[in-house]
Amino acid sequence: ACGNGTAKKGSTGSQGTQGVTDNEILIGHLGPQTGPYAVYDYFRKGIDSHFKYVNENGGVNGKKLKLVAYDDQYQPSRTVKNATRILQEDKVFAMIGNVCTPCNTAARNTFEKSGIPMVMVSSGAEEFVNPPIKNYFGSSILNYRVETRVFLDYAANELKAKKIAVVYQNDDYGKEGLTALQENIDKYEGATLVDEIPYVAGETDMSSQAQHLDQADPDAIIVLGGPNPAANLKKEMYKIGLKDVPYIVSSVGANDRNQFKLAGDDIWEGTISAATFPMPDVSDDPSMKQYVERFKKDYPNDPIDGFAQSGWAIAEVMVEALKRTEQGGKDLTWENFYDAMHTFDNWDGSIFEGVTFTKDNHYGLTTMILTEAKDGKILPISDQIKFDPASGEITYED
Amino acid sequence: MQIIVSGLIFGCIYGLAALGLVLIYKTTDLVNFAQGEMAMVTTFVSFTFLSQFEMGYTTSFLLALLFAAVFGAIVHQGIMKRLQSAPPLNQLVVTLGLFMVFNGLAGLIWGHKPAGYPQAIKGDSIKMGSVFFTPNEIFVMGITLTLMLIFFVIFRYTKVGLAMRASAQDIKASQLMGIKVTNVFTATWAVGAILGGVAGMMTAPITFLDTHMMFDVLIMAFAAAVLGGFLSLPGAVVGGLIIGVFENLIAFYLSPELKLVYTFLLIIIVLYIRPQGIFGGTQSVKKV
Amino acid sequence: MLRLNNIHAFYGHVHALRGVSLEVPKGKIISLLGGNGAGKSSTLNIISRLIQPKEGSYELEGTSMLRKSAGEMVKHGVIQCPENRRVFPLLTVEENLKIGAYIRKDKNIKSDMEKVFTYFPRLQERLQQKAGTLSGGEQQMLAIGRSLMGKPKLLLLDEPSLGIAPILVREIFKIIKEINDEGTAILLVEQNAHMAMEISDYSYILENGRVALEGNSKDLKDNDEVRKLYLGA
Amino acid sequence: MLKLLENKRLTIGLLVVFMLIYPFLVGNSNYFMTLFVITCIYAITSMSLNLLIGYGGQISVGHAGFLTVGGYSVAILSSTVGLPFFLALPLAGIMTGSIGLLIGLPAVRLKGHFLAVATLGFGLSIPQIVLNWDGLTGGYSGLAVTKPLMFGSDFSLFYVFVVITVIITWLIQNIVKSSLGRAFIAIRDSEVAAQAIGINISFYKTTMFVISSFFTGIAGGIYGYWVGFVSPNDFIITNSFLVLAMIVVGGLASIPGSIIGAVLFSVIPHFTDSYIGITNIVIGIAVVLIILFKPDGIVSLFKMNKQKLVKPAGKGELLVQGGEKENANI
Amino acid sequence: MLTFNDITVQFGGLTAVNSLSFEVPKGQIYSIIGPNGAGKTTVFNCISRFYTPSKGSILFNGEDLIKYKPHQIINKGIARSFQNVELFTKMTVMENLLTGLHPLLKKNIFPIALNLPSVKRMEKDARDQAYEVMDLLNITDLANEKVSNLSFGFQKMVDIGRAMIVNPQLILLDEPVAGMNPIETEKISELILRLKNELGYTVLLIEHDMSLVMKVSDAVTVMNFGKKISEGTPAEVQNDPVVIEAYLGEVETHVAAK
Ligand SMILES: Nc1ncnc2c1ncn2[C@@H]1O[C@H](COP(=O)(O)OP(=O)(O)OP(=O)(O)O)[C@@H](O)[C@H]1O
Ligand SMILES: Nc1ncnc2c1ncn2[C@@H]1O[C@H](COP(=O)(O)OP(=O)(O)OP(=O)(O)O)[C@@H](O)[C@H]1O
Ligand SMILES: CC(C)C[C@H](N)C(=O)O
Ligand SMILES: [Mg+2]
Ligand SMILES: [Mg+2]
Repeated sequence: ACGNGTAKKGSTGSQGTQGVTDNEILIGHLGPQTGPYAVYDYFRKGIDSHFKYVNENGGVNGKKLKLVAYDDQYQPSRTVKNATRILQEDKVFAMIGNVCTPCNTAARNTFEKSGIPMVMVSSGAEEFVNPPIKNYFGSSILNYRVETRVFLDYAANELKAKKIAVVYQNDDYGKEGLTALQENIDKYEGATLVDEIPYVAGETDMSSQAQHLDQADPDAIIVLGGPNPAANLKKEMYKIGLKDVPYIVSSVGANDRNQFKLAGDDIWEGTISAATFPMPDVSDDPSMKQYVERFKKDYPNDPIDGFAQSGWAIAEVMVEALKRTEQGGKDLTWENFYDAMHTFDNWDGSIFEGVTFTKDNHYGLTTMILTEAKDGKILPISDQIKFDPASGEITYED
Repeated sequence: MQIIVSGLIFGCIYGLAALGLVLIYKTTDLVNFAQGEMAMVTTFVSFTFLSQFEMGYTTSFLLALLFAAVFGAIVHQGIMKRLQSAPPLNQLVVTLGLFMVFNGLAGLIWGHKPAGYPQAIKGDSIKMGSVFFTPNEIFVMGITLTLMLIFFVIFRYTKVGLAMRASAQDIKASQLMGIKVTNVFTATWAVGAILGGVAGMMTAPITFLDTHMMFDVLIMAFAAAVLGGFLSLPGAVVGGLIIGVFENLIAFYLSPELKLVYTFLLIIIVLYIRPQGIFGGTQSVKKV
Repeated sequence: MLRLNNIHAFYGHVHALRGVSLEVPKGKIISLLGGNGAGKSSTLNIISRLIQPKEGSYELEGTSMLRKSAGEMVKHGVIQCPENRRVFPLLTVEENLKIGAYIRKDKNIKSDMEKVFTYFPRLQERLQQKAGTLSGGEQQMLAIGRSLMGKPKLLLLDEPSLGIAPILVREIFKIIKEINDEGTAILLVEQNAHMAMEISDYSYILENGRVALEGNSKDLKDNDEVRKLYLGA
Repeated sequence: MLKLLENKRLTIGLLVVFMLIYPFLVGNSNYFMTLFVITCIYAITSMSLNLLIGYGGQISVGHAGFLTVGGYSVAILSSTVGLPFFLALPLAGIMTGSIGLLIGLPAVRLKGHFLAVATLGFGLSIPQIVLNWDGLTGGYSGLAVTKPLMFGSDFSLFYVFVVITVIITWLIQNIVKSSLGRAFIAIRDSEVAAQAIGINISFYKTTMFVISSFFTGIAGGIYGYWVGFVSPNDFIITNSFLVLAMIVVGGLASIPGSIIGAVLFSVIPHFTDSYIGITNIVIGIAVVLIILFKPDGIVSLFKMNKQKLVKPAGKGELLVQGGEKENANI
Repeated sequence: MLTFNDITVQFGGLTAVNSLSFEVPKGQIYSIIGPNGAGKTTVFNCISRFYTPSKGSILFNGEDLIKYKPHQIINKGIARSFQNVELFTKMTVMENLLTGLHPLLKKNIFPIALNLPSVKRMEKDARDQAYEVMDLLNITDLANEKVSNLSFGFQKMVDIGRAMIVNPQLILLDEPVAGMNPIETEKISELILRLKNELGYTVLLIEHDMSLVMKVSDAVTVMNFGKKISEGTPAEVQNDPVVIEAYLGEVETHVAAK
């Protein structure tokens, strides 16, 4: 694609570096800032907030971080345009947390060819982490497949559910999870997927999905969807008397206390989900405390829950990576940056429970916890759960 | 059965929004694509009253409608008035422009985080036979039909209504009748905005309150209005109900992914058979 | 009651009226004649405040009207029956007549409608027909009837006999005389110069947006130029 | 400046020169070339839409749908089928054209808002259909487009697309100036009269849709080839609205107008994108203001507005005294 | 050349044309007169196929027109003008006339898109023809005016011109001089006569202006309530008491008689 042009000029391929001066490092971010998916702009706000914080505390070895961000309104066509721009006009050193799976897919060619470090795209899609791509490092949210497998484990083993129904967003976000379910369901004897119910991204009327669930009469429901549909569906179920089936929701759609407001407190109660870190109110993690007070300062009118936390978290990873790159007087080149990334071994210096990268593990977030919505809070209900890309094993600590 | 009922609810929402569109169209011969965004803004305003100033639902509701009226009037006086006799397409595109502006500003002001919005009437769902109703849903249906009837009567039987219809057909001739066309239009915009506001505040509890909550609703409302004949208020509501129910049936029995496609397929087929819409009486045969 | 003085009007770059001055005294019938594009309709539209003059003065009963809106002119009793009918095609005949009385509050609207029906029985037969589907002449009748519904003090008629059957043309001129006798002043734009001059007291002849000639209708009728150019006798 | 632009040849000449040296002006930056190509794509689309709406009076708010169809056509033809560029691109046009034919058929019976809804439905449905027809379209993840080999670099590809755009502009210009164009306008202004003088309304309405969608399809194809990737959300309903705004703001029933509109709205984001969330506001305000103050679109600025006052079109033979005479008879 | 056989047209309950029959001989100027709402324009609308009669047949050169669509009528050689002018308002006078030539022009898209010389030539000839017509109507100086900017009278002229330009065998004129003063009427009537004498058109004319009808018509049919109430030479119908009673009224006869 545009890669052709890119590779030829501008950046000097994988050897290269750009966007670094003695007192500044340019970091790029692409995502929707307006339009129907603008809620994902909180990733940027989180990043921005942490960069401000770092800069005020001396920056990275004296260099200030500058975030360059463009709005793609969740439209791949715009992303591609902005990708070449941010690469060749702004010449940023690295990208962080680009939102939107289809957009990332569209821009992948450009970025991959350029070799610019891509730190934790905001998409849990398999293609960006497995098989590992040289310059793509993990995702800011749980890998959709891994997460879903954990849910399946939980439903089948903990809840002893036999009849499991899944409601999924019919984009690759939902569909990846669905695939994971279909591939693994047989491993649990007696367990079946009684119904697979899709909905269109942005759907506001979940009543027919609720009806299907009512007819399928499952022991547990797994929802692979965003916040609104998840809340909406549970409301609809509640309305038609489907009140106490275990309700398991993808982390994308559940890690936000706002869900209580959307669905209604008693309705959201009991929802199970997964997370890469405990919610602010129940976390004792120092950097989470940092985040809360700092973000309140930078964005007083914005809620602290939701994607902003992940934004902050990946920014922490970015900063750490930059520091590690420069360790021992090495200078900021992309190659050195890659190496630095590979030194992350379940690093818990960030909000994340743990961040891990190796030459052949580019998942990044392989450590998670399960959560449950209890009286207005979202509480951890498990210890660390680890995923091993090499073996594909999921191991529970306890 | 339950499917049909929930279809009816959305149908009412579409119908409610469609009423505003038809009202403005019948009078000013213009499709107001900013209608939905104006409704969204109104709803946010009411939410501010609710959450910031902790007023009661009814007070916030009424204050918001007051705001809507002023809002609509200002938009007409400030902008649309100057386009009164411009070709409809120009006017339409201007409303598209306003759409973008309102939506963008709302985003800057209120952010993009969806918020829960209270229902007009609280209360758990009641079971009637095999179907569940919430009191709020009954309220929504009620208010839709009431508003429809009110405006139907106004248009059909009052002098003002007559003046409104005349203005839409021939501005100059209407002025020659002594009709203060501009004032009529401004009033219409105010009322249209109010209708939109009501639709908005009825929609928010279902779709949640965010800057895009009205986009799909507006599209469907437009479709509903046209399906109904675009000049007929009952048509707008009936159109809305048909679409709402059909959508749900498709979603349930056929494919939730393609419900939009099938819905518009239905609309196109209906229009192919009845190009003037269901309630659209034969447009005047052009006499030559 | 009405006086225009040196009115200039433009349509874009078309200088349509180039200094029109005319006067309509109370209770008189004034006819405004002239060829195609002379500016007759434009003059009426100036008076109805549908177009704004670039220059010149316009007084009604001594007060300038240049600030007034078209709507207000109707309130002042200045009512135009526009060229080319301009009936509301989607409204029924009855609704068209009702809207003619829009500004009126008084009770005898009904009786006035009856009166219109005595003038044009056809309208009564077609009360519920959409005006757009009426025949040309029927629409013309409706347009005239509609303007009468407004109880004009000054009635501006733009080619009322246009597309009307001969026998009815005479009817219409009778009607004009009749309402004039009831005290309504009339400014009559006509192509049927014969009859226009028959019933009018005073006539103006426009050309290229100017008053080329004016005078008592009787005298003008005998003016050879006029005979040759406008009466075709 | 405007005076200068009134000289058609000169303007066109300047434009062509500009296009040719553009890559060098921007130090053949891939981004600025992309910006330019995107502009070309919108220019073609808005010209096609203007042919339909501005000339033919047939409203469409679903043209993004045609762009998508065009894009996917080249994707499928080039990658899946493996056709060469010079076959795939025209074929994409033809495919889209035939879709246009399908839309045109009901359109023949529908007018105004009723047609608007039909086309709106089309524009909304295409992404959904593409999404769910994964087998062919790769669903959400989209499809890659194999770039034409004969021009390895985007640099030469850029020129190919510029040339194509120029040619299409010329073709459309010829069409609207011809008896065909007049037939379109006739239908717009009075269907009754149009029929009376022998214009087959159904036929020409469908023709309009086919022509319009054909060129739009090519534009979509260009997009696919340039970006090398197509996905369902590339062109959605808001893009249709945007193109509509382009032609009205640029100037209805005007080819230069379409281009001006396209350029304006493709370039605005370049300046606003780095400020969070103002792009749409700016575009919206631009739309409103321009239509308010230039109801006939931006082109009306360039129209040689001969403000000289002509005497009203009328013939006076009446001999009136003195100086009046000469203006009296002309 | 044109024969109406027992045509009936109804709108809902109302019978606009009631089993009407008449025959227009080739090369003649044939007028239809009658009170307002008699059904005259409806007759035209049947010929140009906007309305379809519920009964009867319309023969043109022996061929029934009923089976054709409105846009095919012109190719049969029938053109018309409209009672309340139907022009392409955003076009100039010239463009209106050129559009009138539509049936005669090539419409194959490919030569047009490529603007081949043949197309260029065709356009040029078309313009020349348009100018001839404008000369006939002497409105040449309005060639490039938008018709929406023309006064009603001139618009009517353009409307007639657009019908003439294709050289039809039969031309239908619906109240051509409505809104014209006697002088202009004079001009039009001469024009109509030239159409017949020099260009050999057959003319079917609807008009309320007796001076015109009496002057140019070879034959006249009088309609009332959709029925034929009288028929004959101008002189005959003019003195037919039925016609006087229903349509002319006393004074008019004498005015028209001069
Ligand atoms: N809307 C308009 N735009 C531009 N020019 C116009 C417009 N209306 C009228 N004109 C021009 O103004 C002049 C006067 O027109 P007007 O209609 O007043 O003439 P008129 O005397 O009524 O002619 P007629 O007897 O044919 O109706 C004409 O030259 C006409 O071309
Ligand atoms: N589409 C229609 N719907 C209903 N009635 C109609 C329609 N068209 C015409 N009419 C009626 O049919 C009758 C004949 O109309 P037509 O236009 O033929 O009259 P005309 O002879 O042309 O009258 P004029 O001399 O006034 O033009 C009229 O009474 C008219 O109201
Ligand atoms: C967290 C979000 C960015 C997920 C989004 N729905 C996606 O594209 O996968
Ligand atoms: Mg006039
Ligand atoms: Mg008639």
